[in-house]
Amino acid sequence: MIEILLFAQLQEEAGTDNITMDLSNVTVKKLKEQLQNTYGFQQIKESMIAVNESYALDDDIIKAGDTVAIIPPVSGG
Amino acid sequence: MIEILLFAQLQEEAGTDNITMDLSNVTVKKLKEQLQNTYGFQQIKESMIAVNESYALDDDIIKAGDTVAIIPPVSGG
Amino acid sequence: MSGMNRYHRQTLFAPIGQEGQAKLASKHVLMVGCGALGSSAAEMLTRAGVGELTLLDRDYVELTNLQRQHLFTEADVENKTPKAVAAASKLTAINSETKINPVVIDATADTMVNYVKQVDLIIDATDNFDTRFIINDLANKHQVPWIFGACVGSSGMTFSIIPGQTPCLDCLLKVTPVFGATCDAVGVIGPAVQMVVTHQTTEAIKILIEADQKIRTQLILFDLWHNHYQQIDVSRSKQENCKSCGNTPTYPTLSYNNRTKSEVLCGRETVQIRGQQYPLESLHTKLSRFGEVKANPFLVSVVIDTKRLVFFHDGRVFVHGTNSIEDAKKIYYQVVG
Amino acid sequence: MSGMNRYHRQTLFAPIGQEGQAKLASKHVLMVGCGALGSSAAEMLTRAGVGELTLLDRDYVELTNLQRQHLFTEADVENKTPKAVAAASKLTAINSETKINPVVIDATADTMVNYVKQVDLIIDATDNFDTRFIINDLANKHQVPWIFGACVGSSGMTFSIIPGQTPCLDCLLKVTPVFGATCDAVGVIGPAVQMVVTHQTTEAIKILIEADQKIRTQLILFDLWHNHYQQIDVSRSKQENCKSCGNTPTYPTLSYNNRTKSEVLCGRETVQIRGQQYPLESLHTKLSRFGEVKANPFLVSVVIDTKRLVFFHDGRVFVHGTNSIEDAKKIYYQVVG
Repeated sequence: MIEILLFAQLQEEAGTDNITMDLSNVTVKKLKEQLQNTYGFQQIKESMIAVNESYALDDDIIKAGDTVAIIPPVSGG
Repeated sequence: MIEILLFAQLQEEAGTDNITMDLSNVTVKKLKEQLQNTYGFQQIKESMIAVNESYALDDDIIKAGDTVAIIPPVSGG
Repeated sequence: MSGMNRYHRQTLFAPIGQEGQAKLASKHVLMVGCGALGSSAAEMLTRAGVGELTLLDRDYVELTNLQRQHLFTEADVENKTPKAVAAASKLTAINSETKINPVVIDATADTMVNYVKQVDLIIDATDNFDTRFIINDLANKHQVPWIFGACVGSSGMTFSIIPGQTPCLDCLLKVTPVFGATCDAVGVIGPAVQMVVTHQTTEAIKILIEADQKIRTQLILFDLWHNHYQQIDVSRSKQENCKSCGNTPTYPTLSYNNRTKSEVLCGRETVQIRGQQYPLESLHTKLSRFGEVKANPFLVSVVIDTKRLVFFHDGRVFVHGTNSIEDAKKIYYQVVG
Repeated sequence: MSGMNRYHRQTLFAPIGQEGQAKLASKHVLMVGCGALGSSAAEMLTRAGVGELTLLDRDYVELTNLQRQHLFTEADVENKTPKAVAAASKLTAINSETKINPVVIDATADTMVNYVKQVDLIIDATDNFDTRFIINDLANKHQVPWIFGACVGSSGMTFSIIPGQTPCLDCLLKVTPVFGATCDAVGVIGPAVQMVVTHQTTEAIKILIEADQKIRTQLILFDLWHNHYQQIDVSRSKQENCKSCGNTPTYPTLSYNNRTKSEVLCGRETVQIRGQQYPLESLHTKLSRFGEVKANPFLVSVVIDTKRLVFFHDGRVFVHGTNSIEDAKKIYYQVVG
């Protein structure tokens, strides 16, 4: 299981602030694609990804038990 | 190893905000006594203890790798 | 974008919406203390559109407050304006729709009880544990939620206490008397205040709009200077036999004998406070932060500025150099927290 | 306690002390934007005793600002006072020792560069990524630290960018143009603003007093409503070939061709903005939050209140219904962030 935390506008699009997915050993890229397909997020490509509070790159592997934060660009101030 | 985070006035008394102690399987009570002896904290008895972000009781066992927060009563407002 | 109301950006936030905004406008909050935490929390709740705010504070604005106490200005220092009054005038200029009731008063069990019965929420913005334990007993007795908050240095903590659900302050701290660190002893930075207030007002909004599922159940503990932030699950601390929130509560601070009582000793320029019984040895160390301490087996004394405080075994304290109970209590709580 | 200075509680905090306080008094901070983040950060730094603050903002106070923008009052809304000017008058009343320079201006590469060269720190309090990328290039070029901050809804993030040490905004976001969520689209609550400001001002104080060991190296990401707080290690994002902070920087936003340029189209009550090239499809979805969208293969248009915005493939945008570049840019950034 992977816990996925959504922030800002992604919460509205998904209707929740967190998603649990029954996955393991997927790349960040693959997870993004899967989320995109399931939830139709508009800005997943522009979002930063953090796995266990560490900045992640597209080829990084996400393991079961990891917590993933999807961080869309937020502009308000 | 146990990581111990100190807050507020305890930092001044210890001269640091965190201590690493080479311990494992000690009770909360024992750890308090040891800190009291080493650092002469004035308010360790009145302090709340949290182990891995969970409120701890005197008889709880602290294991190697745990993070312990020592939380003295703070009054300012 | 004409015709938009002042809360547009807040109602656009889906979890609040128009419905939440209407609830905010129908609610009444009691702010106990209007210093650092209180002035900022009052500003945020007023901007957010809470219907009514009652501000209790016995103090007036001083120069050393300006470093961290929002709303107040140099003119308030010059005029020695009471904090509740100074805050009210600023808040009314910010939002004339929020009803502000400034009350210049010492917050005791007697002076607070009628307010507690009228409000939907109490925010702890006081600077001492005596008052916090009274709030705790009143809140549990009258089933009003309250939000504990405190800070010193760059650290702070906050926790929302919901009667019948969460542990209460007695459950958490267990020991009394509590000798808390004060800003007068170890200092404080403005961001530590704002960090507590930010969490208190977020939880206040959730409680007031009845977003019960979202109310944070953990205690927040942080240190901004040393970059620590903990969300502590304190559910285990709840005690069935708690004197304040347990099965057969006695509300200890509300009984006459346990109250902190003060009286002016006529003709002596001295106020006597009957407070908690602190061990004299621990007082000795604490007081040494404030000035030269003298001690004998019966008492400990310290001179702070123009006043001399003498602590006795039985909890009595003489504050020499003033006939004002307010002044005496203020310096007393600066020392004992 | 007479004779104590106004910063007493801050100098009592050991990591600052008298020495840190003297450093604060000798420093100059540039605040880019004086809305929600800017007004609060300016208040906190002024109360803390920073020597000089320059506030850049092109906007004036409106009713919908009051819900979250500190310092401003209903009178400022009535008078349509420029935000930088309204803030300056409040700040001077709070602390006459801090020098406040209000500048009512559109923050561009041209208008910012001379300020950037004079200051010790830049605080990002803007509401759009165009300006943030300019700040990033200017800060890297002139080796001035800056503190990124942004929020919408109950979420926000902040990160301190130290040239030569940390990743920069280009490293973090990699893609341009960035189409950020704005408070005008999804709303915002006051505490989310204060949470960002609290972290920005804490780090500002550390940077200004040169407490280098204590500067937070992680990006803070939070959601106050849903109770999330993350401290993200972003060191891996740093890129040697970064166009702004890499080995051979080109500072893309500072080159003439890449700048956002605006001009009034005479006699048409229209302003033309040459901005980033957003894909028309994604614009369609975004714009639908604000009003009815019309589209054809060449353009997408939306009517917002009294203005009509028309976006073209090549990045040109017509804002019909105004001759004011300021008004046009304001609504443009409300939409694209």
